[in-house]
Amino acid sequence: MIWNATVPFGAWAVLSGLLFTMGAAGFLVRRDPIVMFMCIELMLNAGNLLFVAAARYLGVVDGQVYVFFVMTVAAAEVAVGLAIIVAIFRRKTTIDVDEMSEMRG
Amino acid sequence: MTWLTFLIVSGIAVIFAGGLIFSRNAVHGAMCLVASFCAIATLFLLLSAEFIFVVQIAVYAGAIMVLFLFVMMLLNVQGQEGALAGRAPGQLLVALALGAALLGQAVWLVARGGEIISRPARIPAGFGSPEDIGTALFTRNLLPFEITSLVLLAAMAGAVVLARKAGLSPKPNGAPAGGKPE
Amino acid sequence: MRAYLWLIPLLPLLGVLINAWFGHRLPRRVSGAVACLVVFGSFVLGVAALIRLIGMPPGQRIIYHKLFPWISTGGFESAVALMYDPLSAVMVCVVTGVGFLIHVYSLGYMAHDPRYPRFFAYMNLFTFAMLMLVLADNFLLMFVGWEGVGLCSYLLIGFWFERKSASDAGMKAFIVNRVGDFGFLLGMMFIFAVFGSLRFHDVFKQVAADPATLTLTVTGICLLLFVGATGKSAQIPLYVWLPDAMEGPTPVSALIHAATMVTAGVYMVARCWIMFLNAPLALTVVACIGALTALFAATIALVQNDIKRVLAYSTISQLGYMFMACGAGVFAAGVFHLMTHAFFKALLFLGAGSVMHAMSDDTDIRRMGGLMKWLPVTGVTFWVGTLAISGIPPFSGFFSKDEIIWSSLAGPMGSWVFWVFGVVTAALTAFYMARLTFKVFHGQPRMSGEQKHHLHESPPSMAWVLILLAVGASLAGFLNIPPAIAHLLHLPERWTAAFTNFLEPSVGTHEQAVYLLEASVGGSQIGFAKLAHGLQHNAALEFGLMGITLALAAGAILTGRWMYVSRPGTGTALARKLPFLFRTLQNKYYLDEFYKAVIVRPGMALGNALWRGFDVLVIEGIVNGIAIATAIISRLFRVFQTGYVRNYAAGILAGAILIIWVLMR
Amino acid sequence: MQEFYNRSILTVLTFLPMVAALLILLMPRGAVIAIRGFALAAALVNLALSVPLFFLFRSAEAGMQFELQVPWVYLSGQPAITYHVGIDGISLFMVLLTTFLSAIAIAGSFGGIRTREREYYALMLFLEAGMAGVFVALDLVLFYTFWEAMLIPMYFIIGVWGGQRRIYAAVKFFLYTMIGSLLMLVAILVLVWLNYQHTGVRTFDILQLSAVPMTRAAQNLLFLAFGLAFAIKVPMFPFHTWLPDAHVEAPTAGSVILAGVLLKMGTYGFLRFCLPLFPEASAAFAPLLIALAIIGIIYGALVALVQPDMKKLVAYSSVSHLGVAVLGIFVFTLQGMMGGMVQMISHGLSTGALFLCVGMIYERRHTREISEFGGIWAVMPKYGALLIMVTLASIGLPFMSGFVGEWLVFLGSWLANPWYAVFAATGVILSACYMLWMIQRVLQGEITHEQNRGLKDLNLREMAVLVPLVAGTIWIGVYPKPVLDRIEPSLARIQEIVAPAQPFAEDPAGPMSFRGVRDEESPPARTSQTYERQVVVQPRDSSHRVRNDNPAAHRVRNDSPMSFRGVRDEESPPAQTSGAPNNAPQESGR
Repeated sequence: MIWNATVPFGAWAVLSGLLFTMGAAGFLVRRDPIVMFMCIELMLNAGNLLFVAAARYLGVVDGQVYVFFVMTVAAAEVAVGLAIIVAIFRRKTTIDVDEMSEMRG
Repeated sequence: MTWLTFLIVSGIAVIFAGGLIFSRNAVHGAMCLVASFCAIATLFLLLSAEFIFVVQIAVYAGAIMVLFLFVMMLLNVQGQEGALAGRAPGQLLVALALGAALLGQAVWLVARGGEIISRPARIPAGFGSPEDIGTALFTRNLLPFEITSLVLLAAMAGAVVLARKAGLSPKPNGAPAGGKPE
Repeated sequence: MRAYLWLIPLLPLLGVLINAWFGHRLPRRVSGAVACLVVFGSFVLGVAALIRLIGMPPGQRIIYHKLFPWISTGGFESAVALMYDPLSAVMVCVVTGVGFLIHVYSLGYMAHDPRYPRFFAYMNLFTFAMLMLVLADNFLLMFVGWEGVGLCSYLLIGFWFERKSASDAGMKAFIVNRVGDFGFLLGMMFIFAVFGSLRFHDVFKQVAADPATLTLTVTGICLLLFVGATGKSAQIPLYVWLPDAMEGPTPVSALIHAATMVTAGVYMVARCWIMFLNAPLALTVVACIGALTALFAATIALVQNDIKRVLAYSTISQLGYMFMACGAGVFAAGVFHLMTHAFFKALLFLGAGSVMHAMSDDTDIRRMGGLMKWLPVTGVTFWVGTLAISGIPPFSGFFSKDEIIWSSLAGPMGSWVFWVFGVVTAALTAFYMARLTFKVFHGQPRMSGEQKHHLHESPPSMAWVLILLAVGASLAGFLNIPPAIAHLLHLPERWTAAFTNFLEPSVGTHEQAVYLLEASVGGSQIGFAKLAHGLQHNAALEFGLMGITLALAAGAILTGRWMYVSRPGTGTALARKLPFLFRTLQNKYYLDEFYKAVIVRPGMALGNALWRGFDVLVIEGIVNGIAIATAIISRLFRVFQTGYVRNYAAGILAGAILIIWVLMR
Repeated sequence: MQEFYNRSILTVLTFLPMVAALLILLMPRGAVIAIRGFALAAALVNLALSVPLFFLFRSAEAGMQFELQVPWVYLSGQPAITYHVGIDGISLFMVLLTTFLSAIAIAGSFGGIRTREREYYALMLFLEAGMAGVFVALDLVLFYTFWEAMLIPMYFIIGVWGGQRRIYAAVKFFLYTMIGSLLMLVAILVLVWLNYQHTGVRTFDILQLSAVPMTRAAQNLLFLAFGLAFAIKVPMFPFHTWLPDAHVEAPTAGSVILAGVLLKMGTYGFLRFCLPLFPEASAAFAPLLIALAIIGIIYGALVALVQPDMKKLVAYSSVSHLGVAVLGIFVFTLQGMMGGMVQMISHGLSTGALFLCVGMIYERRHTREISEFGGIWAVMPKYGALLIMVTLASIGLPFMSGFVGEWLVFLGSWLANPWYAVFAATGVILSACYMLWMIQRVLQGEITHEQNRGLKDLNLREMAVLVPLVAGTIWIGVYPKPVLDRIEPSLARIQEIVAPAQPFAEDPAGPMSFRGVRDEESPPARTSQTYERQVVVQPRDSSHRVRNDNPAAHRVRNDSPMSFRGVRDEESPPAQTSGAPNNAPQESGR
């Protein structure tokens, strides 16, 4: 029965695409920067997932190594992002993204 | 790795991701995200990447989400804004359209996929083990490793500078700068 | 002998350097003395060279001296080289002789001027340039002298540059001369294009060698050169600068605008006699312009009230005579009149100078009268000048002017028309000179009491110069006694037409002229000027016509005396009767206004139109337009910078999708 | 020692000012006297080093001298870009003009420059290095680098020390020249690529690039690209509007260098690049450029007539004078090209002096409006005398350098086509008008403005700056032979290449470019068009003077019996004097 057949790589690709899209959509919709960061984390995770899946289906361990690199980038990004949010919050009480548009051209 | 387990676990991950997006309260969102990360971790397990599974739980769920929660607590965000109460309705439409386009492309690519790998390759015993990853990391990918260390250094420096209370540099008259943000 | 030929022009140059460099440090007397001695030195050298020239056999009377190569590229060769032949000998002696006298005169005249050394520096510079002009052995070096004298006349006319009228006159002189030089320049280029060299020797050899084929090009060349001559010698179209040049100090007017510079045109035409004889059309143009200018200027001189303006127009008229003589093919007569004119016109100008000196620089003859009492020497010498210019024997004017009038009829290209012009102008000349002399020196004194009080005879340095010039004016005529009179008085062979014979190698004889004219295309009959063969030896006709001119001249002087001494009012009465004629003559036929309206004002307008219109509007418009356009376009793109983070994110995502889409296909 | 001098002099002349500039930048800002002294010393040393060039220059040769070639950049093994420097008759005087005018300009700017002296003198020395580089470079890349490098200091000199609208003027100057030179860069690359395609040799060396076979369209385009860059620089008629702005806003010394040397790069470029590299295209476009030149002459003069500002007047007069130079170059007669060359040198001297004069009264009265002055000759006699001499030099009075240049150009253009000379020579009249009118309104007349009464006359330094320039014009005017002899061989070579080049004889159908075809039956005189440095192109007759046998002057026939002196020969009636001998009067020292 189909249920116990092995899953093709395509399935993982679709799953990863889905997660990535949800993260992107979430980022565009929400106004709260923290949630936006979380969405970014989600997108990064989707990437990781695809890496690991590819490593597994191709039998090459390097895929998993790249996960580490993605993680460090994620960590760095969160650190700096949150620091920015904290700095912004200190200047202006709200942290609503739309208020901060002084950089208008 | 059968369709059943795959669908169950991925379903959990997707549902909790949706929870993050539609959560009214940021903290709820964070919790959903943690759950999603754990689901993804289990997926890694299914893909016989045990070490990554552990790292995922430790780093993402453990460190990053804790950081998020910590910042949320610091800024005591009450989640004033409604999930989708974005002022610009058009914004929502654009997001959905782009999301759909992206997903469509992903699916179309997979469908066209050419020689899609239907079956996972034979893998040696210690495939996902730390030794295996360690050797790969410190031989073939040494340069990226060093570069990531630089990235982290930069991030740390940035975070320290940004988070420092503005105006802490000693005033000409030597008195420590006042605490309040100018 | 050749050795110190180059000293003649170098001495004045030395004088210039001394006066220009150390002038203000030297005491006045020394700097004046240096200037005069230098010119006298050149005069002595010139005369010595002249004597040596006379010693040489007639055919070989040329001394060459090449100093150094000047401009030589490809086929074009030109050197700074001097040539001393009879024609340039005459010119050098006139320039340095009369020049020296005028330098001495200006010692006294300019005594009180603050910029005394600078004046003498300019005068020496002028002498240097004039000597280069007459001693040059090729057209280019002559052009150097040509523009040099133009420059010096600019500097000297505008010497008292504080006066706006003086600096205007100076600039006008230079620019009108420059128009003439433009023609001369083109003529030189034409010569080189046709003959491959600018040396007189080479050019004239080629013209003489083959007169027939070259006539058309040579006519072109001669007309262009003549444009230069009219510019320099103030003939019809380009004479407007000479009357205004009277703004300069009087010695300047005497030296430059009477004796030397203005004769440069006549010298050039005489120098290129072979080319002009090879171009009958050009020759006739010269004669016509000469005749017209003579009559035209004489009529204007009738009504002028400024003593120097009358003399200026008289100079233009006499120059017209010289050109008429050359145009008739008798260059020797033209050059002879040039020499005698230098004497008596310089005399008249210096006389006018001493009158002005006495009348404390007032030049209006209506406020003069009866000055003979106070200025006897000036008066007598002025009378000598007047008689000379009117052509009364035994004064030099009679011999030279009568020779011209006769040769304008009997010359190779002479004709009755020129003769009539000559005689009428002679009468007019006699009349306006008589009017001038009577008004100034005779009749009741009309000057203001205060001026009368200052009337004094000019100092010895000026008086002696006047006397010397008067002697020159009266004796110069005997140098060239026409053959008809010589036979009458059975004079020895050497004395008949001595001047013409002396000049013959460098300006050609009647026979040579006839030979060349017949050989050139277009032959001898150009309009009314015909090749006169037979008249050369018809003594009776010559005496008859001479008699007529003499009678007219004497009559004019007597009517002058009657109008201005015995019945002083008649002059103004006549003027009232013919108001229109009087006003046109008074305003010099409105030529100045015409030039200003037709050339000066449109030129400026064009300049403005080109500058404000084309330069600023068109070109700047385009350039700045491009700049503004880029600014506008860049403002369009600013709209995309909304400042909302999410817009940028959407942009990034859309970009990603687009890339994937492209890669997908 | 001689050999070392020959090899290294050009490099030293180019880089010594650069080194001096760097040293100046290291000096403390306050030590103004030291900075000025050092800058002047550097410029004078450079000048002193360049003077032997004039004497050691072998005037008989047409090829490059004082050469140095060092491989610099290898493209796939071949030394494509080389540090190749050398000068021939044309660039010799340009280098001398550069060193001479730079020294004069630096000395002249002691009075006028009061702020940021250190940077100013450093920039001036950089400028000198850039200019010298342009004139000695024989490698297209080297040339282009110096061509662009020279722009930068000039931009800052105008932009920082200039007048009110200096920013606008500096930007306009920079962009105008930049656009032109970008086109040139493209043309250089195309040229090198074409050469590579044909000969398989990648080289940027000018001497080897002169025989590049290419189709007619290609040569036209390349000529236009190079031509536009140089036309903007000259400046030729339609592209001249940057010059008045740049001059008016530039400080005095900047104007001197801008007018004295920078403008010559355009005409030098035409002579060095456009004519030898693209002879057929030059012949094709010659009438156009001649027309533009003549328009430039008359247009420049007319507009100068009505300028209220002295510097603008002198700027437009430069447009007019350089129109004469370009006319001289494009009439392709040897006299014309020599005249153009001398005109370039004399314009450098006379206009440099003119700008210094204008600068001097600007320093005293801080205004350049002509109406502000009047009658200052009485107050400043020395200044008046020098200004008049300089004006006469720029009008082209004989025995001054302007005349030599203009006469040869007009003569050359008359030989090409009399109408060119007629229209161009009207410039002589117009230049007299606007110059003398300016002199009258400035020097002569009553002193109308009270401030003019107190003006001080020239001090020793100002005299020391002006007198050498005036002396230069008089020297070239009176005895131009040494200058002409050195220029002639190199120009004769270029004239030989350009003159016979018909503007595009029929383009052969075959792939062979027309140049290839024409070579077989082209006269032996041009067997090889590259500048063989060693082999002289054709064995010259004994005298190195190239006989420009101008066709019209063939009429010397001595066969007729009558020598012009002895007109009275057999057939004419016996005159009283004896027949003249036929021999020419004794010539002395012919």
